[in-house]
Amino acid sequence: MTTRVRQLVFFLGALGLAALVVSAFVRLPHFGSGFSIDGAQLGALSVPQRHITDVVTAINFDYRGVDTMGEEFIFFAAVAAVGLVLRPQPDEVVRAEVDAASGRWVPPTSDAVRVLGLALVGPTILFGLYIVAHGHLTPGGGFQGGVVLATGVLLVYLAGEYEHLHGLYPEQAIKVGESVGAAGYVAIGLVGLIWGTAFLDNIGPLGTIGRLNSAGLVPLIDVAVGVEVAAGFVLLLTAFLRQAIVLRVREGEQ
Amino acid sequence: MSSLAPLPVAIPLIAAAVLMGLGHWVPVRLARLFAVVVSLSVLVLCAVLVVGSRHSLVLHWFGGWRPEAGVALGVSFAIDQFGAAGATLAALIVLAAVVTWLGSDELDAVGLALVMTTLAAAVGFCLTGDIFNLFVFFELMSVSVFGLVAIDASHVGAIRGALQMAVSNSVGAFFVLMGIALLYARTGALNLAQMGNALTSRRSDQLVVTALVLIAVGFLVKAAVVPFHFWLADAAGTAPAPVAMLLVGMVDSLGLYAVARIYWTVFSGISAPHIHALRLVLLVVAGGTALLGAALAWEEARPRRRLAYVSISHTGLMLLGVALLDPNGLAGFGVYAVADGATKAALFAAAHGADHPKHPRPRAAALVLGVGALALAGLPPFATALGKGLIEHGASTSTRPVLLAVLWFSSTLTAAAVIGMALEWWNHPMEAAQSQSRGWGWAAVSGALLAVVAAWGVVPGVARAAVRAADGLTNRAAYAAAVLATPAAGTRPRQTPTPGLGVEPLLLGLAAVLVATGLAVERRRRVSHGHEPSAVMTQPWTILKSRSIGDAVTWLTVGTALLGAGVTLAFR
Amino acid sequence: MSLLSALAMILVGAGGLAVVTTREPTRQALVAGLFGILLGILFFILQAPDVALSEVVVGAVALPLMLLLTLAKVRGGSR
Amino acid sequence: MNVLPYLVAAWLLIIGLWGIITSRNLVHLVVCVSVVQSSTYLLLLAIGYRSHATAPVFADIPLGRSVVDPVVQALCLTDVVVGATVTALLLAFVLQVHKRTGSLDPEQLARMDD
Repeated sequence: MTTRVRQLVFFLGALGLAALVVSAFVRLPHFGSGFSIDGAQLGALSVPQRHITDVVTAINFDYRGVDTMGEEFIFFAAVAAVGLVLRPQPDEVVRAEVDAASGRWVPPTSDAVRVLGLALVGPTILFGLYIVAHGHLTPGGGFQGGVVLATGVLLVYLAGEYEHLHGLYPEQAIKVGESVGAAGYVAIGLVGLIWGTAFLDNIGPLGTIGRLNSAGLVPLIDVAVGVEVAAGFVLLLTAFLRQAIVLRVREGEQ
Repeated sequence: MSSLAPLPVAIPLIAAAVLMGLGHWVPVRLARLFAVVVSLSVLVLCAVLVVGSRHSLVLHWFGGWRPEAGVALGVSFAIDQFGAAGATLAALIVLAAVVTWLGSDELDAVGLALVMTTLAAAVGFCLTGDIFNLFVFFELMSVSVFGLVAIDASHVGAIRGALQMAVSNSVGAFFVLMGIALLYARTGALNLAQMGNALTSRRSDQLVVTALVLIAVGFLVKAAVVPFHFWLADAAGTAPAPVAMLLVGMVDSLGLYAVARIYWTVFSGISAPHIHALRLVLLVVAGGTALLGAALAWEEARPRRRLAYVSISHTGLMLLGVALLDPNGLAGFGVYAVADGATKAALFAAAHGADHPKHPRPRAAALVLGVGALALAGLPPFATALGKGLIEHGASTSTRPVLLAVLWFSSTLTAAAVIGMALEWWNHPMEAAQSQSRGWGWAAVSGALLAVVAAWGVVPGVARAAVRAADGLTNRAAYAAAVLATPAAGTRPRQTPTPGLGVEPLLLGLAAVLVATGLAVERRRRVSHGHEPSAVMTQPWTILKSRSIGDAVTWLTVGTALLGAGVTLAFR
Repeated sequence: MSLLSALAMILVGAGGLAVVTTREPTRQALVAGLFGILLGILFFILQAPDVALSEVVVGAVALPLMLLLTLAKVRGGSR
Repeated sequence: MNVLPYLVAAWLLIIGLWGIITSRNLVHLVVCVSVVQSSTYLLLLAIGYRSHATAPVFADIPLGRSVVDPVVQALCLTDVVVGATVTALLLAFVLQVHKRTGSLDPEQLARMDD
């Protein structure tokens, strides 16, 4: 369809869709009354039953643990797919890595950036580990901590050149890390199936509320997810970095 | 049996992680063997679940969180025969795709890991009893298949097909999630049985209608029903043939299964008074898809895209079974989905064989297409005839003639399109394939698939088992009582009589094959004499064959608005 | 419905419009980052700290970075 | 006034879709897909919100304190993760399409043969 016709057709369709959606929204319970059977019960149960004070993490990793297992494998499959699509093609040549912006001279990274970058790497990694470890006590968890850890790794690229990043973090080792994290989640589930009553059964010692080693297997799941997400995001971003900086289609090929 | 339930999902997920982790060090041949073994074991496990769920639901509450007083906190697998059969179909098609793919070299360990996550997602999708868990497996299957469609990154058509598919399916997934949010706000639950109980005890209003429409549209986009079909023509037309086997053999029938599962477990109680009008709306969508798909298939020239339009048309035929909202129709859908899925997968395996880079064998592929066309036309002994017969018996006396006409006309036109391709390939100039022994993987697979479809048509008792499974799925109260372990108040199991299928399917099948062959031969004669089809014929189709993402999303919006209007009127 | 949450919601609506109407991708990457932060603030106001943290981490850090790297590859004219 | 969050969710849905169909740059289109997704975040969290209730974290508040519905937050968290991964995948496809065709315009792409 031509763009003019399409916009008209879309306008009519969007009117119908908006009417359909808004007519349902006005019948939703009063905003602020958010009372639901599941929500209220889980809010009161997760602390006594599982010694988890962050109820959202309790739901994510214990009550509805298999949803989060699926979610982690969605992330795993997306990283594998991006790796497949952005892998170096036979007609691409690895060019000497230079942050070339066509047409103007690019200054090397200044010392201030280099020092601050390196100085930030330590605290960022520590902060990421904190968020992963305290997932079941305070807001945060495997996914959020994993992304912070991945950004910690990328500070190395900001502070230096792409080669340093490539040297420090060999791709195969990171792939193994991501797979161990993903397989770890399923393995913890199988432990629950074999020794407990059902898949993902939290059979670990619950410990005392508020302590780091409380809530049975949930901290282990947090660590597995943190490892997988940190490694996955590093793979994701290095795939994009490699495409943006290093790979060029050999001229005269097309 | 209950502790067996999570294994067909857990095993492929661990296999995916192992393949991804060790892929660098393990030779590709070993990785492929490992994938075949895992697919086979999942197939066996699903078959065991089919047998295990004959008499009662196989229930598995994850984390040990059993429901109390009708409130389910945890997530459950609630496996009935219908779901287990769907999982078995998925495992069969994935196994066939992996074996077909053994010949070519584009499939490395990472690609196999994506195939494993697709398998795990498809099995979990069929077995789960929780609506958000269904959405998570839906998304996992989508992301894995997006990656597989674009596995050959140098083929720009495949990348564009993957992009088109990713945008359409993602917007469909957002609609499903909005529907789930509305249902959660109304019922406060995410377990299918508990939501059904909560909804049935109240009056229906616009919120229920919008939730039903949004969730149905999301899964109809996944099933590639007209007007949400644009992505399948691109993706199946350009992806490697084994990936197209997954798309047409498994992905679209699972979309329809999800519509049936959610309707019967959640919405059937509240929409019982409006069932006749609702049936009409769904039949219009199904009939439209079957007829338009068949016309597009007849008109399309390129082989892969023609097979994709054949698949869209047959998805419409399957949706006819679901749209009847009746145990017989649903049993017909079950039998037809397995038989038709296997047939279409065999056709794409043949397409893989015809233009195989190293060992092209157009003649052998033409034979497979010929046999496949017989199955598409619904000729007994193929199980597709059994499926159509059951669907036909599901229709009430008033709608039966129209339904019969749509069923017959679509199968004939699609069979004619496939026979036309077979004739083309048969007269293809024979280049000598390099070596006689290599490259017969696809032939073994398509032969085996067609044999399964034929054998399944003659095994006695398939119809009775299918109708009993459909009775189980359509009996909402019994399902809810079994899942939530609440006393079953007066839920006597219904015994829909199995329709006796006389000689009628044989006559219809023969007529379809004869007419289809006539059409194909006639067209081939006119084309070889230089008669180009008149321009006026091809003009309207260009709108329905658009490859632009903007058009697809526009039709998605318009389709949702129209379906919303239809269902709103039905509930008036 | 406190004034603060109403204001945050209107800002998010305006942010969405801004992201969609900024046709030039490089500028859109920055507006998308801002939109991610606005969403994070709104989630914080709606008492959802976990979701706010992951939205800020994803929407304001990972997404703009990937966008800018894609644009660096695409804009460079080099293929 | 209490229907404002739901109206904003519907607003984000419609302008996101409008952005997709009028986009002439694939990178712009991918960001519009994430705008459509943000409407689902807002809908989910607005459903679970309780006035005068605090975040569902009992690390520093007594057990009896009324809290916001945690289940929708778990669903929204999964949705944010899915959104991030699908956007990364779409950007990878866009980058590869540009590498092979040299163009980012979805309309020009649609006219290109396989």
